[in-house]
Amino acid sequence: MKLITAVIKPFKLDDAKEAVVAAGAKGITVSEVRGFGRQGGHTETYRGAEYRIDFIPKVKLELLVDDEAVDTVVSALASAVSTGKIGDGKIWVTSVDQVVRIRTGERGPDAL
Amino acid sequence: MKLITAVIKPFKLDDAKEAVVAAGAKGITVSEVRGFGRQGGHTETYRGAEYRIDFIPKVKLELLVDDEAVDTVVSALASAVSTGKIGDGKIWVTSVDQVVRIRTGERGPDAL
Amino acid sequence: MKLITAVIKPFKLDDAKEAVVAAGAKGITVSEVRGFGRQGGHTETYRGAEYRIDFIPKVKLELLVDDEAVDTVVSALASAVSTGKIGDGKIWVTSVDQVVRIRTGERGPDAL
Amino acid sequence: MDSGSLAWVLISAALVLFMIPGLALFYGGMDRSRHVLNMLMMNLYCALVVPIVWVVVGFSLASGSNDWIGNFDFAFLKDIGIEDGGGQIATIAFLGMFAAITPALISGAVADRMKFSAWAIFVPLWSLLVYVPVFKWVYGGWLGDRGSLDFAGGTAIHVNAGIAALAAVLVLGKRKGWPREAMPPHSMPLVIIGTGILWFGWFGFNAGSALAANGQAAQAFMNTFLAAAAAGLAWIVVEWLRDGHPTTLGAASGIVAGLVAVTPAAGYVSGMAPIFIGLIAGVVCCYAVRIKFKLGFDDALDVVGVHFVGGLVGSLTIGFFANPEFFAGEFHAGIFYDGGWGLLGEQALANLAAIVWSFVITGVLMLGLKKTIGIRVSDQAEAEGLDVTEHAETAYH
Amino acid sequence: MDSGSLAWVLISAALVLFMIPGLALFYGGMDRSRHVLNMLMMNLYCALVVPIVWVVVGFSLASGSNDWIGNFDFAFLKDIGIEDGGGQIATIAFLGMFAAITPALISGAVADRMKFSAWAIFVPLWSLLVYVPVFKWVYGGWLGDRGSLDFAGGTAIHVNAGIAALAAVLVLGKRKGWPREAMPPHSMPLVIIGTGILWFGWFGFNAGSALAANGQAAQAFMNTFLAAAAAGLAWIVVEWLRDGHPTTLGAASGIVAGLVAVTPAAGYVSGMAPIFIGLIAGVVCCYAVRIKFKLGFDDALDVVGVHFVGGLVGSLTIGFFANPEFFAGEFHAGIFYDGGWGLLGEQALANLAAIVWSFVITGVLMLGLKKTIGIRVSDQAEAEGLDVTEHAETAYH
Amino acid sequence: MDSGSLAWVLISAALVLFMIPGLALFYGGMDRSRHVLNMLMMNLYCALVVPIVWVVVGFSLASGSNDWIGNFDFAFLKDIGIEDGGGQIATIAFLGMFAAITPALISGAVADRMKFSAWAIFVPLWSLLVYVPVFKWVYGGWLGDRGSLDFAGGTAIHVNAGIAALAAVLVLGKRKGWPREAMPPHSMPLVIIGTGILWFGWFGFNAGSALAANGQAAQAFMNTFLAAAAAGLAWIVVEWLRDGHPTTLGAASGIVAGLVAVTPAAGYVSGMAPIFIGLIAGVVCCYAVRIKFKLGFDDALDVVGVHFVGGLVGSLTIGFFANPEFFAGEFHAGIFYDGGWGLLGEQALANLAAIVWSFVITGVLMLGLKKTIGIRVSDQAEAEGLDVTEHAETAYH
Ligand SMILES: Nc1ncnc2c1ncn2[C@@H]1O[C@H](COP(=O)(O)OP(=O)(O)O)[C@@H](O)[C@H]1O
Ligand SMILES: Nc1ncnc2c1ncn2[C@@H]1O[C@H](COP(=O)(O)OP(=O)(O)O)[C@@H](O)[C@H]1O
Ligand SMILES: Nc1ncnc2c1ncn2[C@@H]1O[C@H](COP(=O)(O)OP(=O)(O)O)[C@@H](O)[C@H]1O
Repeated sequence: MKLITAVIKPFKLDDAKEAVVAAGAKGITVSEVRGFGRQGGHTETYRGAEYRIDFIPKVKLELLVDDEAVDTVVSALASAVSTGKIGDGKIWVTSVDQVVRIRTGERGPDAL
Repeated sequence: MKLITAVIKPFKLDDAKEAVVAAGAKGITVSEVRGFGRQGGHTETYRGAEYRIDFIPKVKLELLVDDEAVDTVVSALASAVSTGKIGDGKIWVTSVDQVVRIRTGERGPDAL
Repeated sequence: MKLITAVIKPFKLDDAKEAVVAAGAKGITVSEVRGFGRQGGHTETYRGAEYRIDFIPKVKLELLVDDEAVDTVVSALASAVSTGKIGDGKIWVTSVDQVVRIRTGERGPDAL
Repeated sequence: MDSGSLAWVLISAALVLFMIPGLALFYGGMDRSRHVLNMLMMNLYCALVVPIVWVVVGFSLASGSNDWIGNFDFAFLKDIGIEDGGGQIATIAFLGMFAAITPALISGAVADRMKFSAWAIFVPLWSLLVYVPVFKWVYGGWLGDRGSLDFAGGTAIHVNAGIAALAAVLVLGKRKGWPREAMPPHSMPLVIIGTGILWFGWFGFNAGSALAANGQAAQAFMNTFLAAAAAGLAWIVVEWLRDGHPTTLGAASGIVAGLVAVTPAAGYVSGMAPIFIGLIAGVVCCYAVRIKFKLGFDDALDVVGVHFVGGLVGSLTIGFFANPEFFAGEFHAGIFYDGGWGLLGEQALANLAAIVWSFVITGVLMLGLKKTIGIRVSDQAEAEGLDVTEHAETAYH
Repeated sequence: MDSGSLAWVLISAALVLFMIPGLALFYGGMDRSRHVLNMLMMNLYCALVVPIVWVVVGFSLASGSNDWIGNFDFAFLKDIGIEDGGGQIATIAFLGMFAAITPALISGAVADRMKFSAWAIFVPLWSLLVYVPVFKWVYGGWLGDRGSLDFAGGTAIHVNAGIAALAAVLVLGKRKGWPREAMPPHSMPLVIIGTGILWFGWFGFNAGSALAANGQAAQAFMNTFLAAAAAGLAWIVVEWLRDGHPTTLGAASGIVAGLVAVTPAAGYVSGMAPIFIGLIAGVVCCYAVRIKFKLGFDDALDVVGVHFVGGLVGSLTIGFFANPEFFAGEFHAGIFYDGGWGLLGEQALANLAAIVWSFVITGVLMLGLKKTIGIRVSDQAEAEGLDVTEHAETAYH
Repeated sequence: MDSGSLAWVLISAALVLFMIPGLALFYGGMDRSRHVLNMLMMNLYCALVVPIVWVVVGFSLASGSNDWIGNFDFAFLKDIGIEDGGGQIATIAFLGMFAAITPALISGAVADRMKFSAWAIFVPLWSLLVYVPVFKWVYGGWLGDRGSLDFAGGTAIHVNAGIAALAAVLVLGKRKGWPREAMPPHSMPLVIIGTGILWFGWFGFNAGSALAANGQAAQAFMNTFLAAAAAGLAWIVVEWLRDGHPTTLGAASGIVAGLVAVTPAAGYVSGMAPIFIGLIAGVVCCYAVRIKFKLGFDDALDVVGVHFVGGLVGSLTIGFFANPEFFAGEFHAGIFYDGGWGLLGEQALANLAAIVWSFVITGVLMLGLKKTIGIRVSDQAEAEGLDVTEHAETAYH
């Protein structure tokens, strides 16, 4: 099993959800994050003092998927959230040793 | 070393903490997340317009543990937070290459 | 490719960012988390009722880096955020199978 | 009513109305974030339904020469005009605000677990069956006639709502997880916004109760100022000595406790008396809010500890501090002004009567609702939050 | 003006000023968190620029004996002193608050996509070209002279700003993603803070419009109290029956709808009339806020559904409920008081005139701005949030 | 005092009290979230302790015929009754609010690092040693007698507290990380809630200082309205031109700067003068808040830049704009009204005297506290947040 993590632009969350569900994902865990990267941040000014804000709001998605589903889900996700503009974000995939569904105690792919 | 990640119902956080500490875990990192899965969401209504909210509040736990502690901790955690109702959440385990305790610079299992 | 995750004290975020950028990191994803560990928490009192708060505010950094950059970044990060006081936090490293830059579709090290 | 007094009564009435969202925010900030809208709604609802009930029949039943209850002569505000320059209409509006905020006080006790449908029925019934009679007894009924004093509603409002809160939670039961689970305020700044509005509005509540811009109003104003300050100070000093830290919630709670305590006394005491009343209320209420843990009733936001106990403290201290000479007033003097124990006895009796009636009728009302439509949400709804389950909303997005 | 009336007008004026941040918070809470400061700024800005415009030339143009527009006699407050005891100065300040809050109402419609530079120009121009003439026609111009009634600004303020909001959004276009994307309020507690301030302040708005502490002020006060309560109640009952849940935003919206509706009527109706006006406004506006989805115009925070429709409801119901006998007033009676259909006709005409003028001039103004400096931020700015792009700030850190 | 004036003074006093939580929220919103409760507490605490100090001895020391300091004749409000209809009691309460809010202003400067225990001692001592004497000199003492003008506390309150803030932070030292680290406001909506309350309350502060509902009150009201608007406008225009964006915090800061500046002038200027005063204050303060970066003193929330500088601007502009003819008043005319340079000289002297006394005594007081109980929390507490370490609370859960 694999864990797909994606950091995307916040307003793309709905599109992302629809795309991964269509691609067969059964669940998603989402967190509010802030990202620093090529996109650069912005400047805020309070009483004339400028503050550089390097971290901009992003949303992080975590999806546990079957090994064979990884490519489909990653592609579906990537194309759903891409705007072609800098700051679209990253997707990365890591290996998962074990998954447990708490409610039932099921383990492995059945637990997804 | 392994990283145990669990997504659970928010009101189970205290129970989870007690269970994993009893099972020998030395630390936990917690984040507020929102989850989408079989549980389904709810509908909100603002001035007569219905919005479907698919993501419901969950809490994510991350625990770094020794290889041998994984099973004990996962089982303890799973049984502590299970309510038997849909939406109880998932636990997953991934492998960790290296751990560093920042304060001391210790590495490996000592750093947990 | 590797994913470096670090849980640090919130007020060390700026130092951390500067250190890892200097060490060659191209991006960071940050989340607000709460941590439980040796540091212990604090007690809050509301209308005479004491509540034990075990989880204290921390910041979590995630950095995708090239295999060869791991050690430099980890060391730079560790020394930048260390105060020598309990609660400085952890850094851990996991292996990443694949990385995709959403904007371009690039994969692998080029996507970092 | 001359134009200056009318201006004062009108602005005072607006101030009391403002206290309702103030109270909602005070309570809402102390609540947890998944229940806060339900708390706000319980309060707002009182401001929606009670005014209608008040002008349709409540005011009429609270008036009249009978000792126990009024009649229907003024139902639908019949025959009430503005030939008098507006004084009567202004007074009825002012009193309508009082009627609206009183049941709102109770919401803090039943927080986080009561069905909104049950609350929706409870509020107008409670207004008519509990608030109106007690109000009538105290102002122009048998209790007032005997000589008991209640300037702006210590007995009629705070003791009344406070004991009703106790009856209500005894029927309703505890929140899941209480007292084991920590349930800290989700937004202290909201609590302070509420506290600020309450203190501000309370000047209208108390000094407006003179129903004129006169010396009594001015003194009631000064008393309101000083008692709140003294009680807030007392509360944080107790905390500092006892728990090690003075807290913001303590300061806010002390201010409210002082305001509650000075309410019945505001137009009858003078000089340093409000400071003593405030100090006593601050200390006593700071301890009283812990009784619920001992006795095991889940008064979520301390309506009993602050309003019942604070109201009682204020009402009884009148028995000591009432000073008719200062006001050139026709009321009984307190013990410290050579009035003897009589007034204190009347104060005790008045509160006792209010307590018994309010506790019994509220209990019966809650039991009736429990047997019929039910008063408590499901455990699942309580866990998920009443905002979503009762109102299909979430406070923060 | 005697001292009691002056006190009342001054505090009323302060209350109306307070409504501007109240409105800002009401709107800002409903907004999404990345645009909230822009919303607050659009409102605050009205309170910064309009007062200056008002005393420099606005008041003067809104006064005078001409039927259509005033002159420059009082520009820069020339010759206006305090020999009258301050009444005139107080009245000009009071009216200046009205002038300031009226364009602020429009901000809720154009939320989240309008360039602040365009808004900065729009507001003073709209005040002079739309608000001042309509105000003049209604108060001391051809519409008022014909006998139409508008106590505190139903036509001159709410219908006027409401229809201007419609014109503005038709030119401006929809927010990206509307109506597909959910755009729930980011902070309901802020909405309730705003609602509380609005209700509180509206007592000054309506009852202060008597420009004296007298019987009419008292009755206007009572009407403001009752109509808001009734409308809030009606709105949540409709929601409960129709959608399954009474909502906090519904209660707040109903209160505001009732306040809007009673505004033109406050000094002309009595008895249970405000309750009926409130009930009608609550039901009608609760349905009216959904029209935008049918017709496809993006009135972000329902300025049309609440202010235009609510104002119209209130203004037309005067045709039924106006009761000169009660006030010993010189105005036409409504249908229910044997006044016949004449008043209703005048009310319809007055609103029609205001609607046509406001819609056309606002539309032309927005089109002019669109052709010149542009009125809309870039799509990127809209996605990133106007707080950062227009104001270099973020609401929460 | 007639009933209309009494109504006006009472509501004005309530408005000034309301400014204390308003100020707390204004400051608290600008603060970082881990220190916000400490900020709220520092402000609330002033409202708890100063009223007591004021009636026990403060008012008495601030009264009397001596040129420098009063006596103990009115300690414990001895012999102060309501035979006069309440005017005296109302005035003492009104002035008590002023006494309470003045030290609260200082809290914004010492934010995020001062021990609460030190603050708890500092406030009552500062009230007695700094506020009371300066107040006495200005109102019924040597400075006022010489002819300097200060309608509602420009010198006695804003300049006084502003320079004390400077002395305090010089002793206290900088916050860790300042100015390197960004310390943006944690909640701008809180700042705007505070700003709204402050503007609203300031009408009582300034127009209430006429101590009557009369023409001077009305003009002070109008001036308060216009100066705040003009200063807010000026501030955002400067920002727009200089920094590229008009900001919400800029609008709020400008409003407050305008209110501060018009405070001493409110009852002495007329016509377009408040607009000029506001414009000057807006521009000057917008630049003044940056001085701290140049000079390196950590005045966290710009008490010096807004209150000291704004107060000074307002106080000195009186020397130009004072218009006794308009008010039929007995005071000196300003330069623009052919009064010559005399008044300006008196204004300068009065402020100089206040500045020297306040700076020196505040500095000595802070040094004394530093040497004894200590004034600064540990670095660790500063990092963790004063809410938890000083008050065992957290603002948001
Ligand atoms: N090396 C990295 N490690 C972790 N997160 C990254 C990394 N690079 C980028 N990110 C995340 O992806 C977001 C977008 O990256 P950015 O470099 O701005 O644009 P793009 O994805 O178009 O190259 C960042 O805000 C950050 O959250
Ligand atoms: N495939 C998945 N990947 C990531 N997170 C998941 C996945 N499936 C479920 N989750 C998380 O677990 C939570 C509970 O899952 P859900 O399917 O609702 O119920 P259950 O755990 O009882 O099967 C979700 O809200 C989500 O946060
Ligand atoms: N075993 C662990 N698993 C996950 N997170 C941990 C673990 N141990 C510590 N942490 C995180 O690191 C933070 C600091 O750890 P702590 O034990 O308090 O101090 P130190 O890092 O100095 O040993 C904790 O607050 C928690 O967020």
